[in-house]
Amino acid sequence: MSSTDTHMDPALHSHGDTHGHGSRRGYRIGTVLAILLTFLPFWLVMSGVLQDRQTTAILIFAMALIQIVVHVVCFLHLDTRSEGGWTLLAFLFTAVIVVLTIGGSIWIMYHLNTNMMPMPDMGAPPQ
Amino acid sequence: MTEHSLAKTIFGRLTWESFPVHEPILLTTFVVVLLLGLGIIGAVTRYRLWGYLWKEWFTTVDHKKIGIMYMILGIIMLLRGFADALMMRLQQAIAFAPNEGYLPAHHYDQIFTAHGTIMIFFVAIPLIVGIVNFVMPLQIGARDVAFPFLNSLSFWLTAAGAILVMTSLFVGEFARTGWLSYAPLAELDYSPDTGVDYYLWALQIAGVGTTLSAINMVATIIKMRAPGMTMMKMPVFCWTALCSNVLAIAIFPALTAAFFLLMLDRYVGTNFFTNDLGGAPMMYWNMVWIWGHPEVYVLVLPAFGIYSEIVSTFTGKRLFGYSSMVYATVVITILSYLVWLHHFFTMGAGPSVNSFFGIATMVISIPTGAKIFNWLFTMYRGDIRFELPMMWVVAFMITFVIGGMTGVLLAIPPADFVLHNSLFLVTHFHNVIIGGVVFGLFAAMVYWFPKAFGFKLDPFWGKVAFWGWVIGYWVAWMPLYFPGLMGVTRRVRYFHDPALQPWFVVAFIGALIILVGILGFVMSIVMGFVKRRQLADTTGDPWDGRTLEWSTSSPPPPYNFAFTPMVHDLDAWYDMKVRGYERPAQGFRPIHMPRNTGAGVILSGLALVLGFAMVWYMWWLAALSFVGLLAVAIGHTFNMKRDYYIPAEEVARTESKRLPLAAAEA
Amino acid sequence: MTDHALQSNGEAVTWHLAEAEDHDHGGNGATILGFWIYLMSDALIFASLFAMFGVVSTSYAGGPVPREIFDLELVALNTALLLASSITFGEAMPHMEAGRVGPTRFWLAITGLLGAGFIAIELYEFAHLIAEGAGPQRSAFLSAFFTLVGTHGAHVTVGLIWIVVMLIQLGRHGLSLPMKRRLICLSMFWHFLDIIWIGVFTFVYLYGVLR
Amino acid sequence: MSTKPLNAARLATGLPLIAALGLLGGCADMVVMNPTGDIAMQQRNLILFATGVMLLIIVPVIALTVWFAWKYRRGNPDKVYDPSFDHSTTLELVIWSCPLLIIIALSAVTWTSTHLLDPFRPIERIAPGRPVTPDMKTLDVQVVALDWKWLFIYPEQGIATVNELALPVDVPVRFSITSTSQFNTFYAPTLAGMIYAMPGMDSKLHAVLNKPGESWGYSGNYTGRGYADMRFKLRGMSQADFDAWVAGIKGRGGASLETASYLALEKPSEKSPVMYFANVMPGLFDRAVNMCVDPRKTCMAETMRRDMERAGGHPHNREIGSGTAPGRGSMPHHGEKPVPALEKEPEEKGSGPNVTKPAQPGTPGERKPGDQRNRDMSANDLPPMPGAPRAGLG
Repeated sequence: MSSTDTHMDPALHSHGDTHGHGSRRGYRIGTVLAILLTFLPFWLVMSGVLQDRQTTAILIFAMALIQIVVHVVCFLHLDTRSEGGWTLLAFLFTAVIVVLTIGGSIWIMYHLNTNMMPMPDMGAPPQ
Repeated sequence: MTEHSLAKTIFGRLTWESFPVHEPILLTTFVVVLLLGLGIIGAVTRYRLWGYLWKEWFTTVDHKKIGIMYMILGIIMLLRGFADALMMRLQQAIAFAPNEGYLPAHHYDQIFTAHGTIMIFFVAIPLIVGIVNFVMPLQIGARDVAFPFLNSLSFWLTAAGAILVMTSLFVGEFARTGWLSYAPLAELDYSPDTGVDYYLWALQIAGVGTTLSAINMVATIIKMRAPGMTMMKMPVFCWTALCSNVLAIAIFPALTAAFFLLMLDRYVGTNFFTNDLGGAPMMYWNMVWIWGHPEVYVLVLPAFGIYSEIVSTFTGKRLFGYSSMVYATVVITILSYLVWLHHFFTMGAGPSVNSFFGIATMVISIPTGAKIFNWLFTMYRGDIRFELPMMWVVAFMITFVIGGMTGVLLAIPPADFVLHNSLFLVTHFHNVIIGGVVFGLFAAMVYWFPKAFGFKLDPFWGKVAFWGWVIGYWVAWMPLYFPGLMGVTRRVRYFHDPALQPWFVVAFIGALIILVGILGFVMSIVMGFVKRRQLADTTGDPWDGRTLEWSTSSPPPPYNFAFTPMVHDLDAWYDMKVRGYERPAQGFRPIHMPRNTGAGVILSGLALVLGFAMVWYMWWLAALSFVGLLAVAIGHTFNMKRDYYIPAEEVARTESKRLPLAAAEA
Repeated sequence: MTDHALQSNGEAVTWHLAEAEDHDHGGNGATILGFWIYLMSDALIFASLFAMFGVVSTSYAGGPVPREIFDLELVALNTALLLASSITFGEAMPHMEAGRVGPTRFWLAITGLLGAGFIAIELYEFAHLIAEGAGPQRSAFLSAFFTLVGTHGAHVTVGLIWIVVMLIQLGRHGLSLPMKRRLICLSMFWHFLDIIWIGVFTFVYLYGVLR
Repeated sequence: MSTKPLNAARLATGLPLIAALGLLGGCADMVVMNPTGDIAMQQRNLILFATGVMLLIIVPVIALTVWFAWKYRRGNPDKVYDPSFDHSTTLELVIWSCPLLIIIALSAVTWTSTHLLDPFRPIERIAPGRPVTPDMKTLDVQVVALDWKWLFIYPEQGIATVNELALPVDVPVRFSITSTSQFNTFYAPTLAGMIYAMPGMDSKLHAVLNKPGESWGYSGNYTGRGYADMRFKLRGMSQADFDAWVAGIKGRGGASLETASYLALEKPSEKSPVMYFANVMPGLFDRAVNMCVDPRKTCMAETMRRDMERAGGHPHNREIGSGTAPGRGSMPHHGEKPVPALEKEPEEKGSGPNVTKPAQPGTPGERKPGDQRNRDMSANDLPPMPGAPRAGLG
């Protein structure tokens, strides 16, 4: 990561490339995928085609994750080259922190609640 | 509408009762502050300095001046925070039942809250940010930071937060909830007064400033390094500044969100951290500690960088294990995000959760230990000059390792079950914060002062400051580990066991010795100024430095470097000196610089008014200042004239002024 | 790495760089990166809000549960509007690259209108819920719902103000270099809000109704 | 209690060696170092062990720092100055692995001890070599942290005390701990350390006391005005003495803890004396945990049960999409929540005073949330309570 290239970088030209016509195709693909990945989960939940709620839940979460990646790659033009890889690094770091924040908080709070919250008596779980 | 409710609509809950006319301690303080303030305002007016201050300082976007202003803010707030500390120490030294001391609970509780809040948010953070602001761009050979206007805005937002906290001393009151304002105590149910609102708004405004500043610094380090300075040729201080600021960007959002949700609870009536209606107060603790533990590393990492620079300079050696130092820094950055639960081991999470976070905490001590060894082996086979900065480093190393040890002790959950929330814990974090961060800040101030002002600090008074702080710290704090082992808890206003008194008397004496240290530091600045001709630094390189900031004059010209330096090796300036670098005397070109702007001051002033109005429930004023904020922010984007060129002749003139000086010195 | 070998082969070493006249100092080169980093920190604010929502998402406190109050058809319409606005913004960008002010402003205006529609529907939804007694004070779940969705809405509102300002400034300054830079930042901001919305509609609405 | 002024003066010199000596010597008043309960004893041993292990590296580092600083000072002619010494792979391996080894050792100890000494886990021994046998009866004590006093309920004995906790020695004890308004820490340094007491939560702590004698327990988490006095006397006594103590309270008669007296007791008060209640309403603790001692309030568990029925979930089925895991919920009685700032009428805004004494001392014990008069939650006088001796403190 020599700094010469980034330092001399006249602002927009390198970035312009990633936003330029070269990525038009990626942008079209992204549009189609985004529409599809938005429509599908709504349809799954609203129509209730899948009887099994757990499968539905997993599917909609998976599609949300995929769509986020699609948006980031196709609309935000994140790749290994833009800004010398720093944007990608920042994105990955953020993703890790997001997972830690949400996952860690829920893990901790779940533990605390299970340990100490008075549970309502509901009998045995329906299996 | 009755007259009464008209007054309430205009002034909210601000009444005559809100001013401390009944309170001798506060009234005296108020009079002193008022007299001092009037004196300063009078002097500034008398010598017609308003224009100068506005043009050269308030509206400046120069990273060096902003850095210096951060330092001034931090030192002023240090005096306030330390005054609080003295009052607490005196109270605890005399208050043994049935004597309840001289501070009622209402006052004492405000003092320890203000002490913690101020020391972390308005002393440690501004001082660290100030040092980074001043030194880092010089070290990477840049002309300024990436976003100079943002830098000015960040500083003034921090200052606005500080002013809001100080306002609470004389108008209304400050929070009585401890420095993190834990829910549910900080909820409207139990703290209906202005205190928590002051706390929230001050920290929220300052927090925005800190986040923006961190973004700015990271972009600067990534984008604006001198040609040839690859990441692994970057001075360690810049590495630590990078990691510290990355961490700040990663954690401040959690704090902002936690405070935002608490604000909603108080202003809108939501139920995030309430006891009833499904609120989860534990989540507040969780969120503030997601911020809180990494914050320690935000502060201490740059301090580690400072020690690295100083050790290397004063031993006349390249830093031992540069790359392992860098890796250690990066590892600490990531690990520090994985440990927050250790602040509430005793809340009741299961043993697996507790041991995971406990072990993660201990793992941090591995890279930290490696760092200590690296400094140690930099000293090994060195040629150590015991100037003041180096003395601070040695004092740090001896003090800090003990804090590290007690920290690991607290990271073992079962041990924490007896030590948590006791004086042992309080002593531990003062051990690492004073021994780690504060010593580092003083070392940095002594070390870079000649670069900023062109003369060294007075060495005699500097030594007084050093010994005052070091001896004072050891006397005030090290004994307090023992009351911790006697089961004495923190934040207690008075004690029932008279056998404890000797410990607290000793601690008070220690605090007085630290006071000597603080006064010594102020004196070293005053006497340094008086003797500035004797102590002048004409070379720009008073300590035989190794990094780029020493290659330019002291104080540096507004553009820092007439030519952008090319870097070929780590310790670039040392490399240049070894290889017979000669300063160019001609061929100057016009230099492109950012233009000063008052937008930062105005925006922050409006933010201050907004905060004040919200604290006091003056909704009309809050709405007005909010609209004003938006308008000024948008208006600022219409200003396209943001830069100018320093003509080549002026650069030549500035450079020629220092050349003969340097020549005379050589 | 720390290479020790000094290049002492007698050759002159370049010690400095005389600036090129057009060298753009003062951080222009860092704007995109800086804005990206800002977005990351904003994402973390949302992460905290999501975490809060996750923790209290079933704390109904005797109040309404998601399937009683969420109108998925409305949410679907809203989602469609926001996604469409993202796409229309994408249409504006090639025109910006080519320096065509007129079409850029046109697509930007369309984006703004779609965004305004999104905000209008969200406000309608909020007003409706509050009128039904399902306001943010009712339960922790509703507090978190209003805060998370409302914070996203506030961001979209900021985006709308920004779009208006850009429309005015495009008229004044045309597509100058700073204007292009601002448009790129705005486009990143807008797409970012769409990404947050993916999390919101999946995690809050769909999953809320599902479970 | 034998700290002499001499001790403090010696420590004023701040020698870390004294620290080590103090730790190992176990002065009589270092309760953490000299506990009377088996759990606290194991915690102490852990502290000593970890300190010892860490001193293995801390002492050499301090010694080396002093030595190098002295040896390589500029004024010393007998030193080697080698500016090129800035890297050594062997040395770096050593300096990374030394702390690593220590941390590995400590991690192993941490993992096992954290699981072994988990406060939620019933104890397995009452002292080294004396395992808990099935015929040993566990004593249940329910602890409610009030503002600013500790309420101890002995459900089996049917008695309750305030600010006094009596335990028979060598009997396993199970504490159930909750709080009414603030996060407190139930901290008994001689017994078993601490755990948070939180409203709506039921924390457990298992412990045993091995020696008779008196010591103090505290609230470890700052809770506001009366915090400094929120402590309780921990009295260890033989089983016979304990039975006599219970009988004494029973025999006193009269005072009983029921809804009304509990709600009166719950109001904030400072410097509460020790109080004894000869009768306790059954299920009081459960109602306290569920935040519904006040009969007008819905119990938390009940609210949660209804929520789950409507949301279609079940608390014991944790599969994704299988409904709702229980979230905390309890409805406050109408009017209990403070009016949020933005909804306050001008008259309701009150004043933000700046005085360091309670604003209106004439209104003690008012526990109306958000009330200006309640800014300290203060009440220096406890409401009249049957059977509460006035001079019980200290």
